[in-house]
Amino acid sequence: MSEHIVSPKIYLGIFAALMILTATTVYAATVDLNEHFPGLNVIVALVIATCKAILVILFFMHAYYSSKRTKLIIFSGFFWLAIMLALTLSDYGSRTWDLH
Amino acid sequence: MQAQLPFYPDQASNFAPSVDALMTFLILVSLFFAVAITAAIVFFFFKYRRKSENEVGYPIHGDMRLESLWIIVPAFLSLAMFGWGAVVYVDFRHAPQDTLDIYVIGKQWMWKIQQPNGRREINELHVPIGRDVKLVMASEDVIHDFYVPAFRVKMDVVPGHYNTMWFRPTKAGTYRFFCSQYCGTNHAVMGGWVTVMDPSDYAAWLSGSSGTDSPLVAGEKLFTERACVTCHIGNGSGRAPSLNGVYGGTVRLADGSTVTADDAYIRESILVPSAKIVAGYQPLMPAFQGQLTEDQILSLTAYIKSLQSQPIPATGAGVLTTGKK
Amino acid sequence: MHRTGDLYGQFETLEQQKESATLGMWTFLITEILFFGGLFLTYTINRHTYADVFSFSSRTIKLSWGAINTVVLIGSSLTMAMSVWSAQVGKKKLVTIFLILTLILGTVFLGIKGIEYHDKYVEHHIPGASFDMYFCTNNPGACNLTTEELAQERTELKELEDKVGGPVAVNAHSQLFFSLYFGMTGLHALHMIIGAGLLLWLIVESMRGRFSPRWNTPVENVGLYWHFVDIVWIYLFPLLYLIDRH
Amino acid sequence: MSTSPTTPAVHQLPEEHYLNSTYGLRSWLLTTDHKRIALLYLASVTFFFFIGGIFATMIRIHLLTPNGYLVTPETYNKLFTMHGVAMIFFFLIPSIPAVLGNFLVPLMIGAKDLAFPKINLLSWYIYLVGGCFVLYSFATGGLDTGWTFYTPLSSVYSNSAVTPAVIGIFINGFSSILTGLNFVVTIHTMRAPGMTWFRLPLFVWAQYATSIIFILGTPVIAITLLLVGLERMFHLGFFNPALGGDPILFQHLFWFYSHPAVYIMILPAMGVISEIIPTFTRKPIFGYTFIAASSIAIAVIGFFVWAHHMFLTGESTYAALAFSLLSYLVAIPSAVKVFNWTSTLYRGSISYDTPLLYSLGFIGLFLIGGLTGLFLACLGLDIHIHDTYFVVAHFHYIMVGGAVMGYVGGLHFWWPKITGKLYPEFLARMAAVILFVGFNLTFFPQFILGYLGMPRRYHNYPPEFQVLNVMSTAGASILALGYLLPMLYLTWSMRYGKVAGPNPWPATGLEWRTPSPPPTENFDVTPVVDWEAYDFKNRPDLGLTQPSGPALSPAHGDD
Ligand code: HEA
Ligand code: HEA
Ligand code: HEC
Ligand code: CUA
Ligand SMILES: [Cu+2]
Repeated sequence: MSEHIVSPKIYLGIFAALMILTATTVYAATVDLNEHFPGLNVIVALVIATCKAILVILFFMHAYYSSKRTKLIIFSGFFWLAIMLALTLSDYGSRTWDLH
Repeated sequence: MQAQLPFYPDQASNFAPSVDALMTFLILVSLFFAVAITAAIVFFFFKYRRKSENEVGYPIHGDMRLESLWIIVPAFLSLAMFGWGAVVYVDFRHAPQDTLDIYVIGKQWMWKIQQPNGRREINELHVPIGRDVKLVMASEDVIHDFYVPAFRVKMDVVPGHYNTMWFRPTKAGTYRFFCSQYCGTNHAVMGGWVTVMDPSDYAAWLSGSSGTDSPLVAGEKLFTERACVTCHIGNGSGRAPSLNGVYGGTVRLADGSTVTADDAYIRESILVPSAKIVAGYQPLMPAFQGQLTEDQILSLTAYIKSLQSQPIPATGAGVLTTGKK
Repeated sequence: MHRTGDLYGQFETLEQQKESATLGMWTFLITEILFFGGLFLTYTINRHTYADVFSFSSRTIKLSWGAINTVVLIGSSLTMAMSVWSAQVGKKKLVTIFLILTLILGTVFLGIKGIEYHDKYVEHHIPGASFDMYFCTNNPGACNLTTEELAQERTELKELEDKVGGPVAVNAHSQLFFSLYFGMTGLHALHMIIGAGLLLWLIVESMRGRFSPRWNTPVENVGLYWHFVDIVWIYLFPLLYLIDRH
Repeated sequence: MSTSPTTPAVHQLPEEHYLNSTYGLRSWLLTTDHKRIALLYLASVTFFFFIGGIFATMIRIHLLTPNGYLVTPETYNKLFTMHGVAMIFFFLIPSIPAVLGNFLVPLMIGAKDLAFPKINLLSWYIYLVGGCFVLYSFATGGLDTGWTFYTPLSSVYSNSAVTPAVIGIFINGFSSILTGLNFVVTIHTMRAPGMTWFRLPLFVWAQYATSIIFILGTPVIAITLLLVGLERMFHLGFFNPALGGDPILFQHLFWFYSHPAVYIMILPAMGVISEIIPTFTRKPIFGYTFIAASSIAIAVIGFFVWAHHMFLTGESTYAALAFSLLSYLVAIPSAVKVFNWTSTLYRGSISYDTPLLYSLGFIGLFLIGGLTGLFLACLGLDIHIHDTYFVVAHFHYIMVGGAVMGYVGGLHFWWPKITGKLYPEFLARMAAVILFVGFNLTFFPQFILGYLGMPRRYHNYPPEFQVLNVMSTAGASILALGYLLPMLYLTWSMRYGKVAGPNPWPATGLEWRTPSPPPTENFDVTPVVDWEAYDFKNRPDLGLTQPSGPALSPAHGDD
């Protein structure tokens, strides 16, 4: 079986990136970004978390080197999560919209 | 709409004919498919029955034209059902202006109803023919549901939320109403009678009422007792927006969005003011959550609603349009 | 089904077996995504409704512990990844060492979590009958807070009361936050504990020299699981600790 | 009418097969053989069907008179709740997947077992543990929340044994998840040489689609019910408005699983029908790819429609519009299946064997159930019929008339494979007809009751509804008889039935290419597949000749 072996160098690089991102997110939380744009603090925090998650999935979990099928499965997990969040929030978000 | 089948209950509101017509349409579409498919099955079943033990059927693998046909035709029929259903539903969810507002509170296992002049009823509801009636509904415990089959209307009554529904009675008589959301032991007996009366009879009935304060009067009292007046000054000179003409209008919020000031908005503004801050004002208002009963909130809302008719000096920066038409 | 060497009877080849195991693990992990997803949805809706209380409650958790734990957990992911690598290249000793390191870091994480839970216990922030957001401000000295911190908390509480409608509401809604906090971190910790159990098993097997370049599926699959648990934390950290630190 | 062979071949049971290869209780309780696990499931789901059926019988007896004389209101509420819980979570959801799916998926794709046999056994044990919790809750105070567990009724106000019940369903969820996981992996990696995706039997496609829902939906109900349990035990407020929570959020989470779950119940039955119809018409199924693709489409789109159960909770009007439109979208693939099955009958060589009778019954009843689903998805109409007996009739038509019919039909179809014995054909046909008649008499009046305005979950009702209720109860007694019969003669046939031989119908699937009952390892040699699914024409091994009828014009020929 042609199995891809990821070298420790890459692992260390990813680890470093994750550390930097962690520091960034802690720092970003202490700055008031909401005054520039409402909700920006949350958005930044979530974008950073997502970057970290993607790095972990792609490299620590080898998704980058896996078959299309595995990628599809991973994708569908997050896609279904998105369905659940988006459709439910769409109800909450549009309750007060005007009907005229 | 005359389309009445024997199993259609009395039609006593503006929604009854539209819902029944919709029903008739769906029955026809369904009959078409049910009959066509059943007939085909029965016909093939006898026509192609196995004649000799070792016989095989004729190998047909499919047909693109047929497949597209039976995707497209149901798709179009679906759209028709959806569209028609949507029209009725949107009408139902969107009450007209100038309704007769009746307050309904559900609790395990009874309905408390209060007429606009304060007359209270339990498990009974009196309404005049021809008036647009809006029920403003709250629950004190679990989810209930107010259902009048003869009107073809129902709506859940959800604790912590404000649901409203409206209808226009069209036929005098008494009709059953039910609680149609399962709410515990006596769910099945949590019902009563709706009496539809001529407007004059209704007026007479109302005036024979007991002496309790109408929600409006009670609300006005509360507005003073709870010191709402100290901030909400009628001419808008206070720290808070004037509430004159707010109800039913469009309010601009601090974050730039707009909302319609309906019952739910007023309720929220009182309970959790910080949820939606009116543009141009500070979030000063104390929250009243846990300090007002559902009854009191209904009364306050009724009072705020009545402020429509007063002169509108609204300098309230948030007020875009008023509910007054 | 009997087993020949590393090959279970229902499979034809080792390759097929490995493919199945990996696929199975990933499939399991996406069920986990949706499992936590239900909690995330509950969190999102409530945080939106009670933004102020949530940000206040979030500030009563110690940021430093959360940040340290993030580093610890990501570190353990690194050592886990390294042990997979060691198995793949056949360094049997290293496999064991890295597995032990991972276990240690995991335990440190859980230990810190324990300290945090204990703090919350002392502060009466555990949802239930004795929950009281005002405990620390009403009982100076009972909590591990400086006078300035207490004063700060007092003013913040005062502001909050005006916004949301008094102490009853503050308590109710912050209890919601802490219910979610304990629900989410508790479930995460439970996953960590299961992961630690799996690591123990791997360490024993690996000391027996079971994992080779030819066959190391268990290491790899436990690795996938461990990284997944890491990812959950990567989201929990900003959502619970970093709501409003400015 | 009978099509039994003129010169019946004399068959003998194989010397050693999965049933007799090992003996003793241990060999069953610790088995990892998917076929034996399927039988363990068969016994346990039948048990729960019994329990649910007894509750149903009591419901119907109670409703004979407007004021109900059998039980107190409280007990009545417990009856329908426990009926729903037992039937849905412990009977219908596991029924076809865990019994027939478990038995057949490896056989159909030519594998020796599922990919993870031990996990398969584990799922059964998890199911048992979950079942015990639920039985415990039934026995100690019962459960009166409705199977939907709406908050805050379930989390605060109910005095019944909600906590053990939600824990039981929570645990049971993992059984579903593991079964789904096992199927997905098995279907991906364990197919025999030559068994390409588009040669898979449609039953396998249906199981695959079902597994998607198992995997992606079940975790959400698990966490939701866990939260309800926690809320109850520790007085938390996730869904309790008095503590700031939101009851509507519970409904979103609940239906995010429970709507797709209805497709868990119907898709496998559709798979069964797609096997039976080609076999008893002896021709390839009409529109193979469309049927396969529609299974996947139903599984996926089925996740987008859940809030059609919430049109009248005060959900946003816009959301209601979207969810209604999407509900219609999911009806299209179901329609595709119905049309394709019907077309398969055209120019077939149709025999009147029991499984086909069940299948045709399935189509008719599913059709009515599905079409009335369109009434409910219609926003304007749902205002009136939501939470009335119209809904009750809708879902019984689909779940009892559809899914259970499919399950019983499938049991008959594969009974010779499972036990090696034939069931008594005449009795079986009778039972099918009794079921069909009894079923319609029970549930058709409920549509009318619903439109007349009788709300569901009512232990008493206005007197004007009595006639229809009596009809329904009468039908239910016929229905009970219809279920009793198969239980009796199937059990009888295990011992006294005629020996079936490897392929009694004959059918084309791989499962019929191994002895009945199959050996523990399923196949003596790994099969190699070089034919298309349901290809009777090119299968000399089946011993069938060409039709003697006139040849068709080329326009209709094999494409
Ligand atoms: C196996 C179970 C199952 C299945 C498969 C379905 C299938 C469908 N269901 Fe049903 N449903 C339930 C079980 C099921 N349901 C249950 C248990 C409840 C009640 C839960 C509770 O509250 O306790 C319920 C409730 C329910 C509601 C909520 C009612 C209410 O409470 O107010 C709605 C509303 O949209 C709905 C719609 C549908 C639709 C559109 C389909 C569609 O998938 C049907 C598709 C099939 C067809 C349409 C037939 C074939 C089509 C043709 C022959 C062609 C013609 C077609 C067109 C013109 C489009 N169902
Ligand atoms: C798979 C699911 C399933 C199945 C198979 C059934 C089967 C049946 N159901 Fe049920 N039903 C539900 C799922 C199901 N139901 C659900 C989800 C609800 C909603 C619950 C809620 O509101 O929360 C419901 C609710 C429900 C109601 C509405 C209660 C109410 O709202 O007040 C009624 C009323 O008639 C009913 C009747 C029946 C009947 C007569 C059968 C019959 O088909 C059963 C026939 C079977 C047997 C009788 C057992 C087998 C027979 C024998 C072993 C023979 C010997 C026995 C005797 C002689 C008694 N069901
Ligand atoms: C301390 C001052 C204060 C008191 C007391 C007060 N309010 Fe307010 N209220 C405000 C301010 C400031 C706003 C505008 C900012 C906002 O939306 O919160 C407001 C907004 C509102 C709104 C929304 C108005 C709009 O234009 O959309 C309503 C409704 C309302 N208050 C009702 C009440 C009621 C009822 C009471 C008494 C029970 C009350 N208020 C008591 C200060 C107050
Ligand atoms: Cu109130 Cu049902
Ligand atoms: Cu549904």
